[in-house]
Amino acid sequence: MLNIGLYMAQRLSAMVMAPLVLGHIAVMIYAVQGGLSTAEILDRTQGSVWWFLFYGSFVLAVAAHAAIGLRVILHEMTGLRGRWLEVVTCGIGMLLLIMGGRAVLAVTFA
Amino acid sequence: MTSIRDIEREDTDILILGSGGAGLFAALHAQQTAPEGTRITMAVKGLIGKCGCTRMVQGGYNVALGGGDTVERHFMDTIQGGKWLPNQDMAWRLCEQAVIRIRELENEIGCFFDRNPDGSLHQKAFAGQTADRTVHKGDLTGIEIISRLMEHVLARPIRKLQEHRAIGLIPTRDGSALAAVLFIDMRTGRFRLVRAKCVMMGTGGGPTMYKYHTPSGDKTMDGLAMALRIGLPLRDMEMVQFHPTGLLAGDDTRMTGTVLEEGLRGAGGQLLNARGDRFMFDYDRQGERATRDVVSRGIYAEMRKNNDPDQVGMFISMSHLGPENVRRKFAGMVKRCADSGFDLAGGKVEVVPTAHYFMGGVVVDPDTRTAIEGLYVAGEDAGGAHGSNRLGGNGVANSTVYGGIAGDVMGMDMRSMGALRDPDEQVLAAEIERACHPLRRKPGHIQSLRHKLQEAMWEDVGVMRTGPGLQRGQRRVAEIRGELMETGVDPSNLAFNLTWHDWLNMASLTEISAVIARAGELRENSRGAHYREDFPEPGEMETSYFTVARQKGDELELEREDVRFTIVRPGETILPEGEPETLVAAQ
Amino acid sequence: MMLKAHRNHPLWLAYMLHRLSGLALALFLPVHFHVLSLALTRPESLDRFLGLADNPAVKLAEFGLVFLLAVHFFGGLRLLALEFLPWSARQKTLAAASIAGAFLISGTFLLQAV
Amino acid sequence: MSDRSKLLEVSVWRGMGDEGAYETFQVPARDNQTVLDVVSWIQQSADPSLTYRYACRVGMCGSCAMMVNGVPRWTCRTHVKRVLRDGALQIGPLRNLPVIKDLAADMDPFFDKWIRAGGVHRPSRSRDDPIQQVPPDDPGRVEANKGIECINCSVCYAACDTVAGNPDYLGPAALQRAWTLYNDAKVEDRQAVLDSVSGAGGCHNCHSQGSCTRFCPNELDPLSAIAGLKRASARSFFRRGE
Ligand SMILES: Cc1cc2nc3c(=O)[nH]c(=O)nc-3n(C[C@H](O)[C@H](O)[C@H](O)COP(=O)(O)OP(=O)(O)OC[C@H]3O[C@@H](n4cnc5c(N)ncnc54)[C@H](O)[C@@H]3O)c2cc1C
Ligand code: HEM
Ligand code: SF4
Ligand code: F3S
Ligand code: FES
Repeated sequence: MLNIGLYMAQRLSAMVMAPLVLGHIAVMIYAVQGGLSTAEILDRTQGSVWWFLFYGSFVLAVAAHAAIGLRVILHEMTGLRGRWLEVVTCGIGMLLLIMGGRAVLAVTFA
Repeated sequence: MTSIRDIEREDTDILILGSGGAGLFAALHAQQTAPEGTRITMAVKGLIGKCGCTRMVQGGYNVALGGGDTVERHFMDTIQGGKWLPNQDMAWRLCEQAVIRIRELENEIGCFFDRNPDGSLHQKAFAGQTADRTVHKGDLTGIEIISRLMEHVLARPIRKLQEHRAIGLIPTRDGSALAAVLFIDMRTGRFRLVRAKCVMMGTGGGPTMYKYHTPSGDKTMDGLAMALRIGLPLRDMEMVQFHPTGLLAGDDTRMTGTVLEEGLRGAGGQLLNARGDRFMFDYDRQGERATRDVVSRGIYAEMRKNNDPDQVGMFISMSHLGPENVRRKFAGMVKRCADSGFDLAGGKVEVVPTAHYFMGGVVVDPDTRTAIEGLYVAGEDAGGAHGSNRLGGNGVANSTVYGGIAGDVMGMDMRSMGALRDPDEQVLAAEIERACHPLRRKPGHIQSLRHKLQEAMWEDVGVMRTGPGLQRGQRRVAEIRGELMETGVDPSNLAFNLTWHDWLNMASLTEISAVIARAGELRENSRGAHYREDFPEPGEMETSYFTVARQKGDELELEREDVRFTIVRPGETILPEGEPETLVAAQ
Repeated sequence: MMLKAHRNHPLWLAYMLHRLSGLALALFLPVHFHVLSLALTRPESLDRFLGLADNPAVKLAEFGLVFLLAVHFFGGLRLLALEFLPWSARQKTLAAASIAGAFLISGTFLLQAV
Repeated sequence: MSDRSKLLEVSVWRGMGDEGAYETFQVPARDNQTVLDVVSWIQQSADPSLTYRYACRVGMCGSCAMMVNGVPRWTCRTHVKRVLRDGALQIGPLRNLPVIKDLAADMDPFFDKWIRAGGVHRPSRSRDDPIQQVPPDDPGRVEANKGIECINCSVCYAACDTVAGNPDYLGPAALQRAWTLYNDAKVEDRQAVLDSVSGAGGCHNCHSQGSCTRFCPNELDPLSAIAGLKRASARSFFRRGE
């Protein structure tokens, strides 16, 4: 259930996420040394435009990427197609976008 | 049981039987030349493009494309190869049109044949040719040709009746024209009658009544049997080509009889007897590199000398050329042998001559028209182009050239055709009755009858023949036919009932086997593929005759007809003076 | 049922691993986002949650998640390479390497964490 | 000669359409015996109503493919010895295609998709023109040659789980054919080839499961061909600046 448009969106979003995920993991490995606390995390990220852009683009990318990914799995496993498939794809994308957006705001510009 | 009321009826304008090189080209050309709105239907015993022998073509496609080679030279090779028996007008048309057909295949159909380093077509020489003439795609030429043709046919608005077996040609009441063709829709087991203004038959003969044979399993002489039954003349019916090197793997496997390619001998492959000695030089100066008929007879004669029942065939050995080298050069063949459990590269593989091609067929004119209006025949079903021997590479050339011609001619004839004709309901009823015959008899073991027929044909009507042998062969075939008529098929489920079709296959094979044996008896000389031990000489070329067989009522009538040398007479040539005898560099 | 004979080869297994890890990540991510947004509304419960991170069971779950991400990440890179870089026949090696890489990263993470 | 008394335990799918069950037969073992021979023996000597399909019996026509012990194979060139498990065989109709009867599948969907994927030559010349000179080492030609020996046997199609899950998916063989056309210097409109494999069932649905390449009896590599299509279509996606 992928045409070239969706395919490109999924691959491009993956390419965007790749460095971001790497960066995130690196930070986490660094951060978990000595335990995590809200304050520590927030200290680092609060008010930083860079972290906002960093996590913000991740959320955008992942919303597209995962929505398309789940769409494919859903179609292949359940046979869902047509309008409902579009609705569900968009729904998942929106859900991730909203939840992700909230999270990014929380850790940066709350 | 099925009655005449059960049959499904439908109409079309052009009906094509078979999807080999002949059938597929006929469909495409008919579509190009017929008036707008002409309905075209293709009916096949198997799946479109996946059955028949054109798909199995290995060596390649003969066509004179310059570089010293000419249509005249191709023609002369064809006539000489056929030992002056070919219909010269047909042979000429074949050689001439092959040039156009190969361009069509490459440019329009999209085949890609092997190239020389400079990008031009690569051509090689089969035995019996005087120029490097054979265009090929590795040793899988047929796959390339048929896959590409099939795509075009599948993509076009052509009605497809797959797994539809033609069982009877139904003429009009007065018998002057063809009205319809009767089929069994194999998947459902129901009868279907298709009326058409033009019908092209390209069911591809197929000498599968021999113990060892190469053609695909769907080919069982149905077309020739149908033609015989409506009274059409069949010519050259004694001419069965044997390929010298068929795989011998025992009676229990369908691998037995399949071809080990010609190129193996060309490259230096040696034929050995059970003692491990080369023997071909005892039979011919060229040894293993002699033509197919000569090598087949060499192997057959050697087999007869041997009286060890466990050791039937001879051996082909390649290992002296270096197993690695063989593995590289004949990758496909080595792998095929390995899949079947034989080591071609390093060991030796047991071989026998195997029935390969049928030169005989329906008498047609160079426009593929037959004696009955509305019926056209092309490809292996048509007789005449090859005479007593078909050159390697002339088979596909023949089916593609004449299939295309049939398509063009039908397309043009459509313009002057009137309405669809009404079939003779009596003939129709008789054909249905014929097909239902076994359904009312006690089921029996059809495969053992097939084995019996194959033994009889191999022993008595095979590579080397004698008058008494041919007569014995006829008696044996008649006996088997009698047994077949007493053998039934369980009618409880006729949908895709292969055993019913095995019976029908046997019906066609026995009908045609009888004709082959009779024609063989009538030809009292040895030409090309036909070898009479009691008449080993080829006879006068000037007074060459061909055999014609006809069914008249219950009687099979055979006669000899004089060959007409319309283009060149024996001993003469149409090559310009001073042309070298051969352009092929000595090996 | 999953390992029917026609599926029993490295490339198919790599595909299934990629699918399962992607699926799991997609299910986990909303939870992850939710927890983070707690920072906005109730920072103390985020703290409590992060405190749990010292719990071995939670550690293991974390390890699992990072493992999934790493698996999916390398699997994804493998696919991107396969699709966009001129093809090389080293598929299986790449598949194996990606799993190895996944172990490496998540292992490091786990070691760092304890 | 082999031990004539040895028997193979062969269970074979019987039924029409979706309905059916496996039925077991005892088949005499032979030295030279392919899976097709086993099936033929059952039809010829044990149960005359068994249906299957074959034509060439040498791996050229691609009519005889079946599921053998759960794996799609060409049966005419599969020696029993290679696939026998504890003296037993399980033989079923090809997967991912409708069953007509017993072991014969309906291959029409496979060929319909072949055509839908643009699998027909688009000529740039006619029979009146000379044949195009194409050096055999031309890179496009080399690439096209890799897939050209496909016998459309549908083994890859049966092996692919994407085909199973996504009924629109064109499948490995059809896409591989499109790739050979795309690389063929003789093809007129190569962008059209890409367009016909970029829609809802196109090459972008392939998950690189690789079962196609793994099981292709001719050792062809549809996986790479499809990757090639993805690459080419991505390139043209950017070039067209969508
Ligand atoms: C192994 C092998 C290798 C060969 N190699 C070469 C070679 O290298 N060069 C060469 O020139 N020639 C070669 N030949 C010969 C060549 O294949 C034939 O000469 C030619 O292809 C015949 O074409 P055709 O269209 O007449 O028949 P085919 O291609 O045989 O097609 C016959 C068609 O008719 C169908 N049919 C049969 N009966 C019925 C029925 N009752 N109802 C409906 N349909 C029916 C069949 O299913 C099939 O579709 C080879 C033959 C074989 C067997
Ligand atoms: C880190 C960088 C990532 C890369 C490089 C990446 C890469 C890819 C690629 C190439 C695919 C296509 C697989 C296919 O069609 O066979 C894919 C599928 C998928 N991805 Fe990711 N991905 C990444 C991150 C993520 C994340 C974070 C999630 C979860 C939220 C995710 C969820 C999915 C899902 C659900 C699929 C569908 C799997 C399938 O179709 O089988 N991916 N990914
Ligand atoms: S790619 Fe291989 S498996 Fe697929 S149809 Fe072609 S030959 Fe068969
Ligand atoms: S098995 Fe199927 S998913 Fe792609 S790589 Fe082959 S087509
Ligand atoms: S019968 Fe033709 S490929 Fe097996």
